[in-house]
Amino acid sequence: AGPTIGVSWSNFQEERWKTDEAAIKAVIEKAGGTYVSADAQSSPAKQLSDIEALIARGAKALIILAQDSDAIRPAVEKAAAEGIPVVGYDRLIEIPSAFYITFDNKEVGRMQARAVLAAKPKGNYAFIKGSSTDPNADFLFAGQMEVLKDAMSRGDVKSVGEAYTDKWLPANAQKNMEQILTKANNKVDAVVASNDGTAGGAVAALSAQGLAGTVPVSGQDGDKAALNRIAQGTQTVSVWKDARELGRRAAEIAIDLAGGKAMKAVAGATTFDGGPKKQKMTSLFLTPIPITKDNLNLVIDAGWVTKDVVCQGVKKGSVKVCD
Amino acid sequence: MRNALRALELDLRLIGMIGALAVIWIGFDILTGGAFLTPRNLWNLSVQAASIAVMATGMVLVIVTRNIDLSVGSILGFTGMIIGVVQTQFLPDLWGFDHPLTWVVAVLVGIAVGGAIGAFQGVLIAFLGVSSFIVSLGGLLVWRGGAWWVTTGQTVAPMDSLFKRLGGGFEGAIGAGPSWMVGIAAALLAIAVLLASRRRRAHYGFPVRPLWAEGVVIALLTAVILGAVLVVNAYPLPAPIVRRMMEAQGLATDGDLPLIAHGFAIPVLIALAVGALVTFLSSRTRFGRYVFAIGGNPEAAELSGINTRWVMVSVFGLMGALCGLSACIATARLNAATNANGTLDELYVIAAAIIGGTSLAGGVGTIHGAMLGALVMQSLQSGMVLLGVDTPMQNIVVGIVLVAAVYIDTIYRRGVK
Amino acid sequence: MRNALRALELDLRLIGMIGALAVIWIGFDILTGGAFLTPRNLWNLSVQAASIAVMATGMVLVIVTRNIDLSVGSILGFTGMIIGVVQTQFLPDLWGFDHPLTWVVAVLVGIAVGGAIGAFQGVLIAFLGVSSFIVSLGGLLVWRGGAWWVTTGQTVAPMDSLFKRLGGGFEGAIGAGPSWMVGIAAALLAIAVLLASRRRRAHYGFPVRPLWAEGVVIALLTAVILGAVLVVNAYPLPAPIVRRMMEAQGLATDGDLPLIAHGFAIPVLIALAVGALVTFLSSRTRFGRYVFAIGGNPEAAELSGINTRWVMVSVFGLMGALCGLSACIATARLNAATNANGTLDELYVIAAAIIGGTSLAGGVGTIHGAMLGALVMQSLQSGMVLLGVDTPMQNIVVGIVLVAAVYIDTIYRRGVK
Amino acid sequence: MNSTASQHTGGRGIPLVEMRDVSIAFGGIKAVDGVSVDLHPGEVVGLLGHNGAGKSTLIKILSGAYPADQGEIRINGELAHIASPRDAKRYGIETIYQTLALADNVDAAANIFLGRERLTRWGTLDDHAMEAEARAVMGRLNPHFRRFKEPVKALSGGQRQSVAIARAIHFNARVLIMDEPTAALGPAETKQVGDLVLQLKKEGIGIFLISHDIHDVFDLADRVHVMKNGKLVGSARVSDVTKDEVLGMIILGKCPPGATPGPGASP
Amino acid sequence: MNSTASQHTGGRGIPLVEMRDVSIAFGGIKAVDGVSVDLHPGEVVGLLGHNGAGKSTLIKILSGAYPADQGEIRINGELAHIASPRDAKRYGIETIYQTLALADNVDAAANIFLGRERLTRWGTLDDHAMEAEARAVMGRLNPHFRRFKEPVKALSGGQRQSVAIARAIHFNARVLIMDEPTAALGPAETKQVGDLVLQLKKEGIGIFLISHDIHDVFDLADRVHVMKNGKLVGSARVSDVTKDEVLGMIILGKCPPGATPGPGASP
Ligand SMILES: Nc1ncnc2c1ncn2[C@@H]1O[C@H](COP(=O)(O)OP(=O)(O)OP(=O)(O)O)[C@@H](O)[C@H]1O
Ligand SMILES: Nc1ncnc2c1ncn2[C@@H]1O[C@H](COP(=O)(O)OP(=O)(O)OP(=O)(O)O)[C@@H](O)[C@H]1O
Ligand SMILES: O[C@@H]1[C@@H](O)[C@H](O)OC[C@H]1O
Ligand SMILES: [Mg+2]
Ligand SMILES: [Mg+2]
Repeated sequence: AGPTIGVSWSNFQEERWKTDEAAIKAVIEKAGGTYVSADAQSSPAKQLSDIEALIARGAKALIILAQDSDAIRPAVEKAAAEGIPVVGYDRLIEIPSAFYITFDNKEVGRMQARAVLAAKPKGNYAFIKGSSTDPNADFLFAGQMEVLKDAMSRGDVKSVGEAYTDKWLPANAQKNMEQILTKANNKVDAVVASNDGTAGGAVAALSAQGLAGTVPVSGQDGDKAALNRIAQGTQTVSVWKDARELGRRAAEIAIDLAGGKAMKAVAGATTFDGGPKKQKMTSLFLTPIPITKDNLNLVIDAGWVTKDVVCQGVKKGSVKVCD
Repeated sequence: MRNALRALELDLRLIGMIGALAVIWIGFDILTGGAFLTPRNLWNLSVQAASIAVMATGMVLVIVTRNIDLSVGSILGFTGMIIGVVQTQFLPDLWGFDHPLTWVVAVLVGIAVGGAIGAFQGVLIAFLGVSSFIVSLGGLLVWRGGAWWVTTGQTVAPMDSLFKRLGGGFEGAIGAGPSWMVGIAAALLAIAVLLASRRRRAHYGFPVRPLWAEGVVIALLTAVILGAVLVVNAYPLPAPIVRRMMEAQGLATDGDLPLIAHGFAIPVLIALAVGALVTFLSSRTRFGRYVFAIGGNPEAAELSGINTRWVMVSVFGLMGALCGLSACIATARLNAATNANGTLDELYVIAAAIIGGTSLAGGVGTIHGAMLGALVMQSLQSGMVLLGVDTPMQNIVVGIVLVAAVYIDTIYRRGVK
Repeated sequence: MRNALRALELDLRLIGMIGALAVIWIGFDILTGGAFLTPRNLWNLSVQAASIAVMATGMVLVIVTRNIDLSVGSILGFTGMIIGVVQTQFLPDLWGFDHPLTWVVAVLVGIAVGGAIGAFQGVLIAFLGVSSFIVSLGGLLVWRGGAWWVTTGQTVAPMDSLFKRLGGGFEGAIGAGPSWMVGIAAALLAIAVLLASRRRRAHYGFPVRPLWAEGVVIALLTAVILGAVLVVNAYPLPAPIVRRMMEAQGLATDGDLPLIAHGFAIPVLIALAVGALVTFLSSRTRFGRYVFAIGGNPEAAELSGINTRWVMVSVFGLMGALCGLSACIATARLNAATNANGTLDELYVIAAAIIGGTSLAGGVGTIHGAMLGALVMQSLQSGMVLLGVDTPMQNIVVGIVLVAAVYIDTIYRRGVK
Repeated sequence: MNSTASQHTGGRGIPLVEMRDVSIAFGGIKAVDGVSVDLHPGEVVGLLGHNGAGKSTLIKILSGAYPADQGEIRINGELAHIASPRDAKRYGIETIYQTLALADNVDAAANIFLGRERLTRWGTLDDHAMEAEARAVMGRLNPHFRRFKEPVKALSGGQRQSVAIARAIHFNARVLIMDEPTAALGPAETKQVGDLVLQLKKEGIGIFLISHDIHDVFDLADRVHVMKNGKLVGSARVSDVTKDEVLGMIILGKCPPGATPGPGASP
Repeated sequence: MNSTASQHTGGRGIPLVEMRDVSIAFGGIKAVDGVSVDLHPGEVVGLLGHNGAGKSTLIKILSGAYPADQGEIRINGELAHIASPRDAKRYGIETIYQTLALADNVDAAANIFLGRERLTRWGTLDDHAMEAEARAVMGRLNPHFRRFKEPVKALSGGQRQSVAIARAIHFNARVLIMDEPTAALGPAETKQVGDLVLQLKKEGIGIFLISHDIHDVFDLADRVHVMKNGKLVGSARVSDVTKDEVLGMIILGKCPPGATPGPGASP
């Protein structure tokens, strides 16, 4: 039989994590191992307890989606003390003893901004940021600003409002978007939203002003509802991080490490020291793909969604893949 | 002057709250340079507050009976997912997309599921004697997990096109003419109720308000109602929508576009109707009388022969049904059912009830107060975003203003005594 | 049999709760195939519950006075950030890193800041007459925002190396020998208190427990305390750590490694000490008497000449100070101060108090009950993870078991009457 | 016990209420211990005893507030199952509790009609009709009373007691239990209640009257039951005993010759 | 008013308590309306009146429970500022409230000593000493009482009243206010309280006694003040008036020749 692998999730609210989980689980079970998991419900403290329990449960390797990249430290140290390898999943855990596998969040932010900028090179921009307590929200925003910096200093792009979205809740994003529209008297030409949930809220607010479809909106995660919006034309881009690929690779690496393989020996591993603490991390980066109207076939072909989900209610002739 | 006020027999708490709300509104209007007190912002505000306001009416009854319900946000999330699946997957399989009855079935299912959940929790509380805090904390966990289960976390969207109207937006506004009709009907009804009660009191020889005072009250009431109509009718549909509508009818759109008013938003009308209904329930029916009696003295209520357990089950059932209704509004408004919908709503709903004068010690509370409370909370939040304050700072300001608003209300009432 | 039980004069509620806890523990142990009732898991469990347990003792007093404090999680978050900044930025500037007094100053600052915040909120509640729900809801928003402000959201890490011990982990465990000393001292103290009280009662000619019953109680107590020592001493340090320690001392590590025990964890000792202190405050001092009297009948307390306002301020001040202490534990345990620290803790803390038999109606509650309540909550959460139940399903099961556990307790007490 | 009691009432047939050998304990203390009492239609029976003797607890068993640990209750000779106040009301038993049991946050009319509200033809509360009736009944009991819009919490002690009395007498009871109904009442108000008791008695209602005022009891009651420390000391027709003898029963537990001794009589 | 009252007490010097022209209104209704009363050391003054007359409200102003809207209070001739029960206690004013004002969730001893707990030499509560004292004082008032470990919520009406009385008398009061102290007490317990009043009187304590039992008042009081609808009907020495005359004052507001009329006397 294979090893027991413990997975600690930070929360389960976004749609994508279920996909990640399925991929991880499949690999572990195929190897004859056991999948054990815990959901920290956005609490760093609970995540530490969870990991202690996973170790007690006999985990031989851990995959950790960190809620807080610093506060996760004692858990990782504890695992190290017990000789248990750790894979930092999706979010950076800057401890060299942990393996880091992710899609670059700054890059995601850049992709979002690029797609929106391509659609509206000039105009008033609104920023619907992520949760103020999630460090990823700031990475994403930083990536977005990197791309827009020049256009903003030229005066082509002007920010008419930015707001964090408490708990990443779509309903909060909607309220914030409504207020920004009110303040700007509808003179909003583009919306950079940080994920698909918040994009959904923003689109709902735009459509109440008849602006949905004319104002570009970004997102990430490839949520099914978002892909449908892309087909309908109300959302411009969803940066797709193929969670199945990430999950599969993470599980394989965890199994390898549990079997005593050295981190350096993982296929494709590189060294990364671009984190805030400049630690040398053994890492593996997967490439996110921006999905727009023009490459929707990618997600369908990859089996991520079915065509009828993407194309539900789409007018004939408007999107190629749906015809 | 004081005597004149007394003759009007106005609800002093209500006036205090309206005063606090006025201070907040005017304050924001000044700070935002006049962006707050616009028809558009007031319209938005009322729509944003609708779903919390609906639940707050039920929470008043729950708290009046000395209980609490922490599970409302999770019930909203769970029923929202059910409603979403029913209208996007179940019913379309049965009778295709955009069937005219889809929205009706979805709403009924939402109310029924919410009501059943609430009643079930009520049974645990009333018959097993487990404290409502624990039962509803359990509910908070269970139904939030349940919301995830329905579609294993996937967002369900978009909603049925008729159903969507329940959430507001331009399709969910009834337009200028109907708004006038609703306004006038409401004013007439209110006047009729006032006069009928006056006649009954006179019939029994009880003291009644002096005629001039009655006149003033009627005038005030009519002014408020028709003022609301004026406001919602002063918020025109945005140009792109008007253009699209005219194009759809084959009209030319190159000249000046006509101004078409939003009128009342459907979710706001729903909230007002719920407010009226629950007010009626709580003040004009046996059920309401029992709710307050239980809150005043649970043992006395039991000793009076009231079946207090069934009253409790009904209160929680009603609360659950209202969560189901709010789930319709929230889901329609977002045009999507997400498993996180309603997260933290319990806090806002309870806060609305308490700002509105409901006492956690039980026995005291008004429905209109809770609805105003919901408006206060929403005004604070929306005003902050209009001001462009950062989220963490927003929290700080909202927290301070919240306490200040309730304090103003407190001293006002103490002053009048 | 029933008479024998009565002669023991044990706290029936306590027994009910211990029973519920035993059911949960044994249930989990069977379901996890013996992974639950291991020294290791019990040790972890107790550390995990410590920070909530500390705050729950204060929450009992708050709820007993018919109030509520929703701000505890945010106060913890805010003071945690302050503590973090003090020890990583402020003090090192002053006297360098890892100064032996750094941790002391950090703890004192945490307690002082928390206490000041709590007392300030208490003043608003007691002197301005704003309901504690509103004030502490405001506090929840304000201090959470404040936690963000301290470092504009950035996590502060790592903590001072001595401070870190307050959070447990292998550096934060006192080892086998000291654990025995603590255990024996505690047992002797408990016996001395029991006997002194017996002597006093006899002196006044009041009825006392029969001697055999006194003996049984003493034996039980000693068994529990020394049992706890045995458990914590049966949890050895992990091998790599032992090896590292031996290497540091220049010992050979190629033979069989010795077994070095964890012993009591410092945060657990802190929690137990706080429990003893607050129990003492609430049952042996005027302050505690007044807290309960206010809860039983606030007007009567005021009419008796008690300065009820200052009592309220003290209760909230104590609650705040305990939040500051919990912030030390939580921050030390995470070895990081994050602005999200303590999020949702208010719910767990209140739940712990209520599971422990504190009544939201006021006047009733015990400290040890609340600490057991914290343990129940934590057992449910850890047990679920141990069971490896699917993540979203965990919430559902925790919710159900929570209600069931409280129900068992309810019927047990009803049965005994 | 019952047979001796009915001898006393002179074989007036089946009693309206009969409590036989009723006991209840609270955490080891027997508040009521094997007590048997009875009551006939149109009869006023005084229940006497020192403070804490168990009078209120005994009648709370009859009114459905407490379930008895032991013993049985018969109404018109038939075994009655009284598990809740609702059951008691179904048997026509109305109670004025010593603690008054008022809902403090609602007004006098709402309290008087609690559980038996008057409805309009649309099924809504007819507050005006209830207020009118409340004014009528309160007018008889306490003519100074004006505060009909106030929650009863704001009323004086005597006003509250009047509300509690009004609630019990306003509906057609067959058995009326009055637990110290005039303790807080002024002289005029007390007299009103006395007159009322005599009138209800005439209408054939059976009344249990608990009172510490021995004069009142002798003026109003046909028989008395005396309790001491949870046990029945004895029962007597008021015509067969003197006030001092009854005082002796209450304070010393000594049963005079004119009374039938119960299990609690001191030897 | 005051000058006439002190005429009545026969110029016994400065009164211990003097309330002058005191008024208070609740939402438009004047519960106490321009009332002046006084009390001398070692004197028992009865306060009489129908239900809702304003007696309890008047004395609650003296005990610091309500702030007066108007009027002044003098203690030993000096203006007193009584803004809270704490202030009143500082002046040596102890009160037995009609509502008893007990903390229902703690036991008899805790209630008796509430706010004045006995402490051990380490500053902790000396529960044993308090229980011992409580047993002694309760033993005098209510010899059947045993339930010292029970929260007072579980006590009978009379037992609760005994606790409230014990609390007020156990500390050295200079002024004792008793608002219907024996309403719930049995005959033996009532007699104990009567004896106690006489003894305290002998010790020079001034006592305001509110009671509806005119016989009791005549037995114990030196003077009476009668209130009606919030106003003072009049004051009289009990030796100067008959019980029927006082009843007339209470019910009709008619001031007899032996009494000094107040503003509330009917013409
Ligand atoms: N709910 C309860 N829990 C515990 N003990 C109780 C309870 N109710 C009453 N008792 C006890 O039972 C005994 C009888 O009380 P009960 O109220 O019946 O007395 P009573 O005869 O009505 O006295 P009183 O004349 O003072 O009203 C008392 O000792 C009292 O303390
Ligand atoms: N807190 C209050 N709020 C409103 N009205 C009150 C309040 N307290 C008393 N009242 C009213 O004031 C009047 C006087 O009440 P008070 O209690 O002083 O009467 P009392 O003379 O003591 O009567 P009783 O003999 O019935 O005890 C009553 O009409 C009562 O309803
Ligand atoms: O994928 C996103 C994740 O990176 C972020 O941390 O949380 C929100 C998700 O949508
Ligand atoms: Mg009684
Ligand atoms: Mg009174």
